Parts: sequence; C-alpha cells; structure tokens
Amino acid sequence: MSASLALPHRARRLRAIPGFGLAFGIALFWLSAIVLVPLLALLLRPFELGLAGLWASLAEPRVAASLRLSFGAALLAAAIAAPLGLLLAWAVVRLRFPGRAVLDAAIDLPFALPTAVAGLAMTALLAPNGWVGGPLGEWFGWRVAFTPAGIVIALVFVALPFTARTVEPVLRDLGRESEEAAATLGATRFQTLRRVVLPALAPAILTGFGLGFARAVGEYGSVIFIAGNMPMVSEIAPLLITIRLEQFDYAGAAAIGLAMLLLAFAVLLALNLAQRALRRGQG
Amino acid sequence: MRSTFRPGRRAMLAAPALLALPARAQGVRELLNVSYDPTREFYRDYNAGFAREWQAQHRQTLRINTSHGGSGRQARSVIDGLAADVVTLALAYDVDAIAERGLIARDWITRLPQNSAPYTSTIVFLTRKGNPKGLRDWPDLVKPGVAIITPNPKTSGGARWNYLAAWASAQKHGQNPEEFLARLFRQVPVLDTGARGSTTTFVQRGQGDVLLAWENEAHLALQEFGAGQFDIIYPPLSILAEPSVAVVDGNVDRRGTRDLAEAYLRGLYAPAGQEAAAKHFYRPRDQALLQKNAERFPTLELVTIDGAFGGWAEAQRVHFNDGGVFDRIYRPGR
Amino acid sequence: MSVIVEGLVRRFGTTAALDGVSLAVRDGEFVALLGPSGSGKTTLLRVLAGLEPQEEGRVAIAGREMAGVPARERGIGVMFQNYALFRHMNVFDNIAFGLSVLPRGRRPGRAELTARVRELLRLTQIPELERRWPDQLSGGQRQRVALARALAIEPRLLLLDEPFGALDALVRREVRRWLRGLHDRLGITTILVTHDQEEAMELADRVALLESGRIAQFDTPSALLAAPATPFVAGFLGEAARLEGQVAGGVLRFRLPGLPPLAVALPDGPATAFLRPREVVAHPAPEGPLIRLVRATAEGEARLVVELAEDVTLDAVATPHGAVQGEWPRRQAACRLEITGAQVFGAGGARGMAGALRLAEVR
Amino acid sequence: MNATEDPLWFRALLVALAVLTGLLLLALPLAAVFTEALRRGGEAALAAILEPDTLAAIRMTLIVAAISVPLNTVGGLAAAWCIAKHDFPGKRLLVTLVELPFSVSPVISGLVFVLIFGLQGWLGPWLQARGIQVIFALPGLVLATLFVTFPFVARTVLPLMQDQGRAEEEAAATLGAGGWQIFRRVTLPNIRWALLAGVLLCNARAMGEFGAVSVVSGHIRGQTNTMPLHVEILYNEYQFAGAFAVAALLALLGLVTLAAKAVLERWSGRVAGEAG
Repeated sequence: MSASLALPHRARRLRAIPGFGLAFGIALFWLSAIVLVPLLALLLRPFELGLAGLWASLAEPRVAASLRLSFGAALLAAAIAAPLGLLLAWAVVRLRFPGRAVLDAAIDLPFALPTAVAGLAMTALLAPNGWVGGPLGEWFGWRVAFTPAGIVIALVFVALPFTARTVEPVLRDLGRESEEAAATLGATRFQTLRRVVLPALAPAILTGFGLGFARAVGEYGSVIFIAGNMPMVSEIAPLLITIRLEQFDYAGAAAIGLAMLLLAFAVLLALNLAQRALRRGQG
Repeated sequence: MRSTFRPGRRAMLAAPALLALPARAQGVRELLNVSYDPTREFYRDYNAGFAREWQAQHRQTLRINTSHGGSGRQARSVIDGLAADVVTLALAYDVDAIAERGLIARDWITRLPQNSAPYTSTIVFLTRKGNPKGLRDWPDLVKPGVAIITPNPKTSGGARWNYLAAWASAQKHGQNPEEFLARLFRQVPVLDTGARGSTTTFVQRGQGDVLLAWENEAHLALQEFGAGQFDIIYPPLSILAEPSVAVVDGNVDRRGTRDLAEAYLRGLYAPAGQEAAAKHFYRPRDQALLQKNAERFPTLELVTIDGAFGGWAEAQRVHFNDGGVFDRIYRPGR
Repeated sequence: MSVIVEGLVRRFGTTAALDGVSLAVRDGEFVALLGPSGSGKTTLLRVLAGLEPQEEGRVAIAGREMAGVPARERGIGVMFQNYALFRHMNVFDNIAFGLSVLPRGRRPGRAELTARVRELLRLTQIPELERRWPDQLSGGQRQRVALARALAIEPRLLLLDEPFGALDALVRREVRRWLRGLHDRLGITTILVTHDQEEAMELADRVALLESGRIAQFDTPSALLAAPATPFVAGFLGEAARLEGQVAGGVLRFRLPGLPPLAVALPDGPATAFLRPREVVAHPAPEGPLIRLVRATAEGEARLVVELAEDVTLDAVATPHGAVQGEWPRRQAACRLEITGAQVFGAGGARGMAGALRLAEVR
Repeated sequence: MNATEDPLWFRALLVALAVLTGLLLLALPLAAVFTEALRRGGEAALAAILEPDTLAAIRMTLIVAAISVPLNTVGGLAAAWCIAKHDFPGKRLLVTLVELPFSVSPVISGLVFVLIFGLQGWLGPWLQARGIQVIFALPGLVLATLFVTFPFVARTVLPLMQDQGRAEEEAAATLGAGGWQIFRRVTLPNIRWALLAGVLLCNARAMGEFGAVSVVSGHIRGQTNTMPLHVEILYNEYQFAGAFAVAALLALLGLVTLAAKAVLERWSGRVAGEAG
C-alpha cells in the first residue's frame, strides 16, 4: 500500500510533502472497504434479474410512482429549503438581533437530531390532532400529515442545514465592497441584490440545493412516520425497497436502490454542470 | 494539543466499560425468539414463566432474547442470518419462506399440533366509542365517509389477514371481491407498514373511523388506552388467523439449542402457555380454556386460509406478490 | 556549495514551465533568477528545493545527484513567498522546528536548542520577538523569522522566493542591504527569485534571466546591461523602448520619423533597436517631435516622454543646456532627438552595438 | 444610512421571517419531543431511561459510536490530507467518492451490507460456517454506521485544509520534517477545531442513525438495539412517554453536540482573532 499503488508507471516519483503513500493507502483502503465494495454489491445484484427483468422490475407503475414521488418531493423540498437557507444565512451573517447565536446553532439541529426522532416529532406536530396539524385542519381544512405535503415538510427539515450552511461562508466571504461599489454606480438596493449579490451567491445556493436534495432523496427515518405510505400517492422509494426486501426480492430491492443512486447522480451531475456554466458566465 | 486530547481518549475508552454489563455467568443458556410485533407482551410473560420452569427442572439459567418487528421483515432477517432458534411469526407464509432457503425443514407445519399454531386470533373492528358510524359487518366499511385504518399487506402479516377476511366476506355476500377491496382501500387514508403503526395512527393520531385489527391488538388497545374510548365490533364473519411457530433447524443444530427450542415451543401448547396466550387475548387451542374465556372470545364464523384460499402460498401468489390483486387495486386509472 | 542544473524540464499539463534549463552556480555565490511572471523562475526554485519533481534533466547540488531525493533530505533552506510561517507556533517554535524534527540521535537537547534559536534571533536582529505569534508581526519581521527558520537547519544552499514582495519600498531597500551583508558574512550559496530587476541587479553576483521556461542569459549585472544576448534581454532590462528599422550599408534608419540614423555593424536588412531613456537626448529645436510629459528626477535631470507619431512615444532625457534655461524642457515644446547608443539586433538575431553617426558618414 | 444597509422595516421583516422559520422548522419539533417525553412527568421519563433494555441500547449506541467515529476520523483525515496536500491522478474522483454516501439512502446503506454479509449474500455462508456473525451483530451495526457517517470528518476538514494551502507543509518539508511529523505538528494543529467539530457531527449522526442500522440490526432486545431503534420499539409498545424520553435523550445529545460545536467555533474564531 504505497505510492506505487497510485502511480503504477512512476515507481518512485518525488513528492513535495512526504507521507502521501501511507495516507493514500489508508484513505483508499477505508474508501474501498466501507463504500466501494458495498456499493459494488448494489451494482451487481440487480443484474441477477437479467436486463429485461431489471427493466420490468423498475417499469412497474408503483416503482415509477414512488421514484417520481421521492425525487419530486426531494427537489421541491430542496427548492423550498434553498431560499429558506439563504434567509437564515443572511440573518445570521448580516443582521444583528437578540437570539442570533441561538438561531445560528439551531440551523444544525437537523444534522444532530436523529432522523427517527425528527420523524416522530413531525408526526406528533402535524397529525390532525397535533399542535400544528390541528389548527391547520380546523381553520383551513388542510391535511398535511400522511400526504405528500407532509413528506415535503419533513424533507425541508432535513435539507435546511445543507442549504443554509453552504451559503453562509460564501456570504461571510463576500464582504460589502461589491455592494458598495454597486451603490456608488447608482444601483438601487434591489438592483444591487439582484444583479450583484445574488449572482455571487448563486453557485453556493446551487451547491446547497444539490446537497440538500441528495440528503432528502434517500431520507427514510423522518419520512416514514409522516408519509401515509399510500401506494401511487405517498409511498417513497426507500419504503418500496424495504417492501421488496420483505418479499425476499433482493435483486428487486437492489434494483430500486441502483435506480435511485443513478438518478441522484444524474441530478447532481446536471447541477454540477449548471454550476460550472454559472461560474463561467461570471468569470 | 497533546494534553487536551489525552483525557478525551481515556474517557472514550472508559465510557463503554462503565455501562458494560457484568460478564455473563457460566451455565447460562440463550435462546432467541424472532417474533412479530403484537406478541411482545405475550412472550414477555411466557418467557418469564418458561425460564422459571426450565431453571427448576434443568438447573440452567435461561436468557431468552426476543426480536420483534413486521413479520415479513423478521423472516427476512432470519433468512439473512439472524440466528433465531425459534420463529413465532404472523403467517405460515413467512415461515415457508425461511423453509424455502433450507433453514427450516419443509414439513415444519406438521411437526407441532394444529398446523404449528398454538394459539389463534381473528380480525375484528375497533371503532370510536359508541360506534358512531354504525359499522357492524364488512359491507358497512365501504359506506361513503368511513375512513378505514389498516396496514399495508405488502409489509404487514396482520394486514394480509385483514385483506383476506374482507375478501372472504365479499365472496359470501356475493360481491365482486376485487371491486369491494378496491373500494375499501380507497377509503384508507394512511397505510402504515406494520400493525402497530396502524394502531398508533388510529388511537394516538385520531385518524379514521375504524381500525381493522387482530383481536388481541384490539383488546390490548382498549387495555392500554382506556376502555371508554373505543368499541370492539365482531363482524359476523372473519378469518381464522393462525400465527405459526417453528424451530429454525439450521440454527439450533449449529448452536446446540434444539432441546431448548423444542421445549420452548411445546410449552406454548401446555396449560401455562395456553393461559398466557389467553391472558394476552390470543385464542387458546385448549377448548376448555376457550370456553372459560367465552366472554372475551365470542364465537363467530371463521373461514380458514386453506379452506377459502387454498393455502398461503396460493393466497400470496394471487393477492400479494408484485403484480397480484393488491397491486391491481392501486393501478392508476381506477 | 555548487549547484548544477542541466536540461531541466517540468511540464504542467501541456505547457512547459521549465523547458530545458541549464545553470551552474558556484559555491558561495549569490544568484538571482529574474524574469517576468510565468517565466518559470519559481518552478525552478521549487525543483531545486525538491518541492516539484524534475521530469527531464539533472540537478546536482555539491556534486550529489538530486533526482529522487525528497525535500526533507536535501538540507536546503527555503524562504517562501509569503513566508509560510507556522501560524500556530510562536516565533521561537517556528525557528526551532527544523531542529526539533531531526532524528532522535541528532536532535539537540532543550538547552542547546534554545541557545541555537537565540543565536539565530540575534543574527536576524529580532531577539525581542521570541514569544510573539506570526500574526502579530510586521512584514519585515516575518521575513526575518522566515530567514532565521531557514537558517536553523544550517543549510548549504539558501533559496529565497520573492522575499521582498510583501514589503513596502523603504523597508525593502534596507532589508536588501542587510540580507546581502548577511550572505557575505555567512557565505551560504544563495539563489533568489525576483521579478524586480533593480533588486536582482543590486543583490546578486550573477543574474539568470528567464524567458518562458528557458534561461535567456546568465551573467553579471553589468554584463547583462552592457551586452544583452537577445532582444528579450535587451527589452527586459533598463526600461528600453523597442523600435524597428532598416540597416543599409552600416546605417540604421528608423521606420518612425524624427529619429536620427545610427551607425551599426550589421549586415543589410531589417533590425530592431532597444533604446534606454538615458541614451535618447532631447535638444531644443524649432520643430520636430513634441514633448508630451516632463518629470523631474532626484538626480537633477529631466525625464521626457516624446511623441514620435500618433500614439507612439519614447522616453528620453533632456539636455540640461537648453537655449532658454527654465523654459526648457516644457510640455508641447518641439525638440530634436540625439541617440547616444543602442542595442541593435539584426534579422538573424545578430547583435550589434550602435552609436551616433558622425556627420562625415552620412551620405 | 449606510449605502448597503437595508431599510429598517426590511431588516425587521427578514429577522422576523428567519426567526419564524427557526421556530417552526427547528424549535417546534424539538419542543414536541420534550413535551411528549415529560407528559407523564420527569420520573416516568427517567424510569424509562433507566430500564435495563434502554441502558443496553444506550451502551450499544456508545460502543458503535466509539468504534466508528475514530475509524472514520482516521480515514477522513487521511483522505482529506491526500486531497488537500498532494496531487495525484483521480483526485476529483476521490473527492466525489468520499461524498458519495451522502447521496445514498440509509436503507440502501444497510441493504448493501445485507447483500454482502447476509446468509443469501456473497460472504454470508462462508462467515456462518466459521461462526462469525457480521450483520445482526455489532460488526454490522458498526459497518452501517461507518458508511453513513463516512463523509462527515473529511467534509468538515477538507475546505479548511484546501484554504490553508500547502506552504506551511512545504516549509516543514524543507526543514527536514517527515510526513507524520508534518501532519502532526503542522497540519493537525491548524485544523484541530474544525476537526473536532467534524468529529462531533460525525458522532451525533453515528448515534442517531436509524434507517441503515435498522436494516442490519435484527432488533434483538437488549442486544442489538441502538437508541434510535429502541425509540421505535418503545413506540411500538405503546410506551409513548418512554419512547419520547429516549428520543429526548438523543435530542439532548444532539443539542450538547451543537453547543459544543458553537463554543468550539467561537473559541477558534477568538483565538484567531486575538492572534491577528
């Protein structure tokens, strides 16, 4: 496990900072043992079904519906969490008000709170007889728990720290000079925000959106209590994986897992490309 | 730097040691019973009695571990290597699934009396106090405005019994059973993954007008949440639910626990086991005991899975497998 | 300690940062690597330090081949561009670092280590800074700490990467003198990277001028100025202006009007001349190119910018003996230009010195 | 008024919105947990926590975290060190792979280990023949937790490491320091607060993971249950107060983590600020 592993062609290449071989060995071993080999199993298992079988297993309307729901809800949740995250980041970085430090710390709460606990709490709150669900139902006739809306709310909770925490450092870094420059050039405050601040933050917002989406799309613990789990309506893809597992359909379960992984990758890749285009447009 | 890390490292090593249980005494034998959700309370009672008796007879301390969860998930865990000595699951189908992988002898169902089901149950309605919607029989459930709570038959054994009971009733009333079930499931607002989840949704979250539940779950809900809030309604016809028990041959032979496992299951048929079952609202096989508790276990017409559906394998294939009737119910466009 | 570099190549992707560099530095010499940004001078320094791999060519330091020898084993003192002080260590610990990572057998004891660090603090004239943290230091102080740290390992070769970049002009001059004095005292072979020619000329025994990954010329400062080997060297040094012209019969005539012809020993054909401001003298005249800007210098002479044509200007000096003292030189006045000397390169790269044409030679 | 200052009403609106978001999305669920936990009084909550099965779950959670967090710290640091301080082919790929577990559903994270170590998987039969239990035992719980918490340390440390550049490490190398010496004496001190914050987050997630662990746990009462799984079990036993009591304990751990992280950040900020 030395540098030769990484560089088969140049056995003894000189490195500026020593210690690469050992560290790279550890990193590679750790990565392979914990991530790569397990995911390889996920990659290979579905093909036991054969390509046609794999396709049939994924083309089933319920699977398609659950994938649509999982990805749709996650995208929507990330889209809601992005402006909320921007708002929180802005408040924490730019505004001074009592309780700012508490709000700052609270942003990480969904990171630290176990997802099952979050799910239970959300359900307790949003159920038709809960603190929030009750008034919502009584006053507006809205039902949130056990509907896709409940899923989206749970996912917003999960995605929020990702969107807020990616924007925050960039905002902190941005400083006020460019805004001041814009002001001296005669821009109104709104023009400054729209044409100077927002574009500067856009890549970070996009990154946060992507991370929040990635985290939300696979979420299980906090969603399962509140989802309602109705086939074709509020059944998320991870639940379908468990359902398949319970029918002893390992390959089918892995197939959905693989599909989720690939779809998530495609979305993240698209975001990455969009971000690169965004940066290029600015550079 | 160095000085700040050291105590941390020590504390980290110390923490688990602090909580560690004392080393297990010698001569302790262990048994793992992998069961499904609603049996927790029952087996906690039964385990205590059985361990006492075993201790008295064999001078061995027993430590009986239990694992509870959805019946299907539990069967899957055993298939994947959970080292269960006995399984006590909701359906014969789940035990069959384990047997198919060679961990249990194929003829398991005949190895113990009465289809290897030492206690039975049935499916009943749990309604709000006073049964405000007037639900007496299965056809009442699909009246407009009735919200039904039942778990997902794909993930819950109990839900499959619910489903089949409804099917049998529709057949008896001369309705198209598939249409009846489609209507019924359209009135289900929440489809939990397990029987316990459904009970919580109905009782705790106040969802729905009626919960389709195991008889024992309904009684337990009354006991836990106050008898004044709910009524148990017995429909004229329901299904005989036979939760199956079996020794996991592959594991007991490896672990040397066959004697213990077999005694454990046989004990379920013994008076103590039957009484514990009755106490926890499972219908005992012992007819005398059943008569004695007639008030708790009213007589009703019960169809059997073998009689009405041609056995579990067939029922599973027709109704619950991917592409089966249950999936058709949720086809878009209906 | 001598440094020999031969045919060194280092590529980043497809661009070659070093494209066949050869250089021989003598023991105890102070050499400057001078060049515009991107010419490869820092890369060369990093290869010498062992921070970049050498892909082709060889490096030998004190006769020892350096290929495959990692930085930590080279015993070369490096002063980094922004000093790279360890921000979490105070000045003392920064300087002591090199000694404290020696193999156990050679590692000095606490008392000896303290003594050595104190000595270095004295040498670099910052004993009072011993307990300060890097971010409490001024640029000049940081530089001294960085130097003391590099000297702590008793290097046989000292590499300095733009060491004066972060200093203001006044401090710069002072620190430069001090550094050269220190070098003369310690006698450590020193290689300095800089883009500032004044710095290179003042500090170094010899200057290597780099142009896009190659050494254009390696010589003493005076030789570089007197005899630049290539048009690039001539253009880079001494703020020279570049002018195109034609040689015919030993006479160079410029393409632009207003400039007198020059005598040059080059064959006929196109040629490029590099004129330093000091070599162009403006005399008052009734007509001719106009003076656009006038700037007085501390040396008492007047520097001019003369407009030769639309958007083409040339730096020049004014004759102090104007026709009307006090009025000359002034903006918008016409002048006559005299050229006292120039570096001229012919079409093939042949170099010729040029001088003013004596009247007799004008045909 | 400053040129870049928004009008007061606008700032007040923003603050109100931010605080409202914080209250609704963040504080309310937390409040719900604690209210439910204390519904039957503090003593009932305490009794639920002191129950032997709960204690066993707490013990299991601590053991799993105590094993997986240090492992992920070492691995994460090694990866971050390679990425930030060295050049090698496939570096971008390594960065992506390190982040990969973030985008993998927890259920899948558990599933992959079942696919490998399960009796129907690649290694299951071989392991069982040798009496080695991986899933449905501690190793499985640790593996699933490792997978889920994999990116935390690397991701918290990496930006800072990249930001700090390599100059100090290169300087140390020219001064004769070896790889380990550079790492321990130059890199590590520079990132220690970020590292600690990463470790804390990693720990919080390790203790709170539900989905992945649920798949590989086997749910043996008193043996392979971690705290989040025990919450579910208690909940399913209609012991709502007990379930929320354990949940509150978990939430409390999370809050302590956050507080510690906030203090760390403030502290490191002050240290840097003082020096500068």
